[in-house]
Amino acid sequence: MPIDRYAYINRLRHVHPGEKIFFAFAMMLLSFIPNIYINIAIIIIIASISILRAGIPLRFYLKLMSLPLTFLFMGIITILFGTSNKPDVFIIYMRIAHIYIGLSKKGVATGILLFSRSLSIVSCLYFISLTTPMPEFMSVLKKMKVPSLLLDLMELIYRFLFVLIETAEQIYISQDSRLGYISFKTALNSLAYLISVLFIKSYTNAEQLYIAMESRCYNGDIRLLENSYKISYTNIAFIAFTVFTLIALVLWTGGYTS
Amino acid sequence: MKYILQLQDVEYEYPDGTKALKGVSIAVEKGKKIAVLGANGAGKSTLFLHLNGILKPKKGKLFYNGEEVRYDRKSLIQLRKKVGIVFQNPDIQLFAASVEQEVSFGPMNLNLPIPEVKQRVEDSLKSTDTYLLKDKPTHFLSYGQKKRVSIADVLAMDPEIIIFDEPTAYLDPYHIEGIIDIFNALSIKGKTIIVSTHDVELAYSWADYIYIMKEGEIVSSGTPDKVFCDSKLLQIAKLKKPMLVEIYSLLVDRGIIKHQHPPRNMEELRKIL
Amino acid sequence: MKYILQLQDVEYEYPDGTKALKGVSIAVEKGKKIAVLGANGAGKSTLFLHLNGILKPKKGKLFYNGEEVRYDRKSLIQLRKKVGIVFQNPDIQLFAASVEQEVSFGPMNLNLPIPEVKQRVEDSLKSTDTYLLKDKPTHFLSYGQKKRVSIADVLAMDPEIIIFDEPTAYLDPYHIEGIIDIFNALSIKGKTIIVSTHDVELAYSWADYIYIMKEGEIVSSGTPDKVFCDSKLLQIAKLKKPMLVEIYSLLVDRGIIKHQHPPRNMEELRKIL
Amino acid sequence: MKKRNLLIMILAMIIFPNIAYAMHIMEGFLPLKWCLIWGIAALPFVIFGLISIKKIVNTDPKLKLLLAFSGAFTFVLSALKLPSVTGSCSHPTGVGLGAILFGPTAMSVLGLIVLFFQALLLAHGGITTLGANTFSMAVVGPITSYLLYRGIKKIGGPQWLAVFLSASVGDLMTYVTTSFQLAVAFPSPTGGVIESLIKFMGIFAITQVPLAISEGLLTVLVLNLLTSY
Repeated sequence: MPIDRYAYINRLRHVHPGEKIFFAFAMMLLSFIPNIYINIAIIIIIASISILRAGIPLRFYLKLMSLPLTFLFMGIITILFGTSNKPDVFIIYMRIAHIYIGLSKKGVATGILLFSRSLSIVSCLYFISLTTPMPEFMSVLKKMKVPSLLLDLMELIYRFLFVLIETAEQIYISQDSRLGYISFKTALNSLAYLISVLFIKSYTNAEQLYIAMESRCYNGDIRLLENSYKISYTNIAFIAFTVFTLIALVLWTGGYTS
Repeated sequence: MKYILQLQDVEYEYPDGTKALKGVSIAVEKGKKIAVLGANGAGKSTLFLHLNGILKPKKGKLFYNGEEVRYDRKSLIQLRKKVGIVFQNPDIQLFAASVEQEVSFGPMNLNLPIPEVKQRVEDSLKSTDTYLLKDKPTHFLSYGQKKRVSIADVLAMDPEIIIFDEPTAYLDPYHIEGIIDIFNALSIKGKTIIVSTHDVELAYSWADYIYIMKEGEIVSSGTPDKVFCDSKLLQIAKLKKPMLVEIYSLLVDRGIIKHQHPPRNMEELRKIL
Repeated sequence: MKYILQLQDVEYEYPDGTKALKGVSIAVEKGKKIAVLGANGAGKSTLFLHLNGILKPKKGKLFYNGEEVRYDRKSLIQLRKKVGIVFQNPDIQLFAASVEQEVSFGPMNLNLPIPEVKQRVEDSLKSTDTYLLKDKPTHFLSYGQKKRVSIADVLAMDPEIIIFDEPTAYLDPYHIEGIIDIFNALSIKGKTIIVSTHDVELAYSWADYIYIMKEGEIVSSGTPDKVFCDSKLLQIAKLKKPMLVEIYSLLVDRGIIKHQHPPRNMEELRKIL
Repeated sequence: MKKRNLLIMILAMIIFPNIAYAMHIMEGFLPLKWCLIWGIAALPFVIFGLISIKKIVNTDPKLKLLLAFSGAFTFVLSALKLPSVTGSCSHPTGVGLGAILFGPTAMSVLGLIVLFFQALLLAHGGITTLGANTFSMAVVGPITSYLLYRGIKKIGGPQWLAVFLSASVGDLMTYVTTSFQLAVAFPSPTGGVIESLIKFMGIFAITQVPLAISEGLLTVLVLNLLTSY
């Protein structure tokens, strides 16, 4: 999983995870202000920090940004078009029997705003996932008093999914080399085998791991060393400055515009 | 000379950008016993996945019987019929509930008529000495039995070339001998066998031709006695000298025997002593 | 004589009724290097799970430092502090996301103060040569690295006895040497080490004392030169004679050297030749 | 006619590879109000799930590892390539299989975690839409699947039918829920929520109906195999 890799090798890796997450969430919240300028500003700010400061390759970043585009286009197309019995709500329309179908004026307004907001919040999500390794995200959640059972499960699932992905890959390769995926029928059959083996493997792995943990005096609670980070006042000042500038931008461009 | 399988200057990069193969060329003669040696992570498995088209080289070419493989659906199916891989961990290769079902997976995918499938399953179970396990559930088998069934899996597809990825890993000496017997029987039938291993003793005593890999490159190749005399090379590739070669050189040094050919196995040593 | 760990006539049956251990007795002296040899499925892993109380014998007793283990919560924790097991497959032992956290699990369970935990984690990472991997996520490591981290896992609990289940499986000669170096360093510190393996060469050259298992029983035990001279026994247990012993007997047979002690390694052979 | 076919093919090629995870509402798509509403709607189910998991975990700490592996299993399941009857590839949701194997209570918690990881590691779904996605994929879907499975078994229906319907209808309900979530957030300015719902259901039906059929078939096969081991 390339996103996970970048989380560990990017240049902002050693910045306090709380600062990174707070920054991203502040930007997410600001993105909800229905103002296209603030969204564009946030997309640019986050992209430049991710690419220039964190060192995420431009090509990969663009590829990532293009991932949700299909959903976005399908969703927005659905919103743009509508039906009505009066033609004046439309920019362009056609008439079928008594109903007009067309591109609605309000739909276009919502669509543009939605497009910029989605991309702006998506960049905030990518900022977290590209710069903050998952265990550090979880340590922040721990400080925020997320129930420890939930966190334990998250921690374990995070590790196990790599083990299972590797197993699934190996099974897939071995089936593929015995021509298990040459037709729809064989593919469905092979995949069913793969999934059932994976399920049984998950079960036996859990049993064996429990034995291994028991030998290290496991008693039901998982307690591990935590990394400690220093808070950087420069970063906090930067976050505050960005937030105020963006709010000023909203006020200056006049609040609700699209 | 005509080669049955050939890789030409193959380069491969994993999606994360690490170079796994850096211009590898090999040429395999029909019916030979080939060993590919190298430390963990030298690229042996990646190399093997190229030989039946599971991975497509970023650069370079693959030839089967002198014909370039084109990587379309049809030619891939043809290739995989001819080149079978027995994977390292039988626990991952075996997935069906019973041994018979398991071995029938390949031939069934080939869409062969049922009687032919049955015949093939029977033959390959017999030749791996697992026929009596036919109706057993796979997860009841011992590790050594699983290993043999995983070989039957591939034999049932009747390939020309059979590739074994670390076939002796984690097996006890008794089961290792059983596996080598299977190799030899296949070899007599004219099959080409390619084995990856870090067991230098095995490679030395068994193979006709050896490739040594290191960090995605082939750093040496040749007959066993040639390859294993180069101490420096072995050290670079993180391998050991076979004990027989070491003892042989010691005996030559001490003047106990005369320099001729290093013995391939205990029998040969017995003869020259 | 005082033994640090002792099993007396231990019998064990799996829930499905198969007898895994049939009256096994072993007695381990402090500071020794012990190898337990046997074919796949001989019962080595089941034996090990008895040594730190994960499995409770159906019959028979376990003694630590001469005291019988009572299998209540408190004495089990005491026992597991003293007897650590490094499991065969590191992927099943490692569960935490980062190396440092992974190794801290044991000491944290012992309720040690944080600075002490940190110290122990650091020490055990250093002594397994994985200190530089400290901040790496577990899923980035190579197999050999995972293996070493799984050893650090157990060292961090500072046990008296460390048990290794098939520590060399799937590793290349270079990594095997690294693991043996770790064994030796621990041995020098006075730790008792118990290793299961089917690698007769390793057992022969490394161990002080050897147990040979077959189908849930200990069929032989003794010093390496004693155990490995009994060809019949080795055959029954599906094991091989170490090559050095074979060559030594050949040399004695041919009158090239006089019978004394079979050499444990190439160095010793060099000396007697 | 030919031109139109080509157009559909191109459209399909653009849409299918990424639409695989279609039923995750993307990050940022919902207005803040609806993010909160769906988050609050999903919360009681997650809390109930956590409480009941906590009870069983306290009786046996091994169950925690078993649950975690089940969660990882669900994640990996959703990353596999599922061949679809239309010839394109998609991903199974695992909603039906998970509900039958682990029960809907565990699935509400595991589903939440899996969706969280999908958002952060695979960039599918999002954090602001986590509540909405949890509600449709970890609450409505599994509960539907589970009730259908139990119901059909109870009235004596055959196992394969119970599994097939439970998995495919579970999938369909997820997609209907998502369409509903989108429709109430974006009512058509001209035709209201109902028109919006029809539009969203219509456009996502292209991918979701074949997917539901494939997943139903696959789940039948998997459960057959699991019972034969």
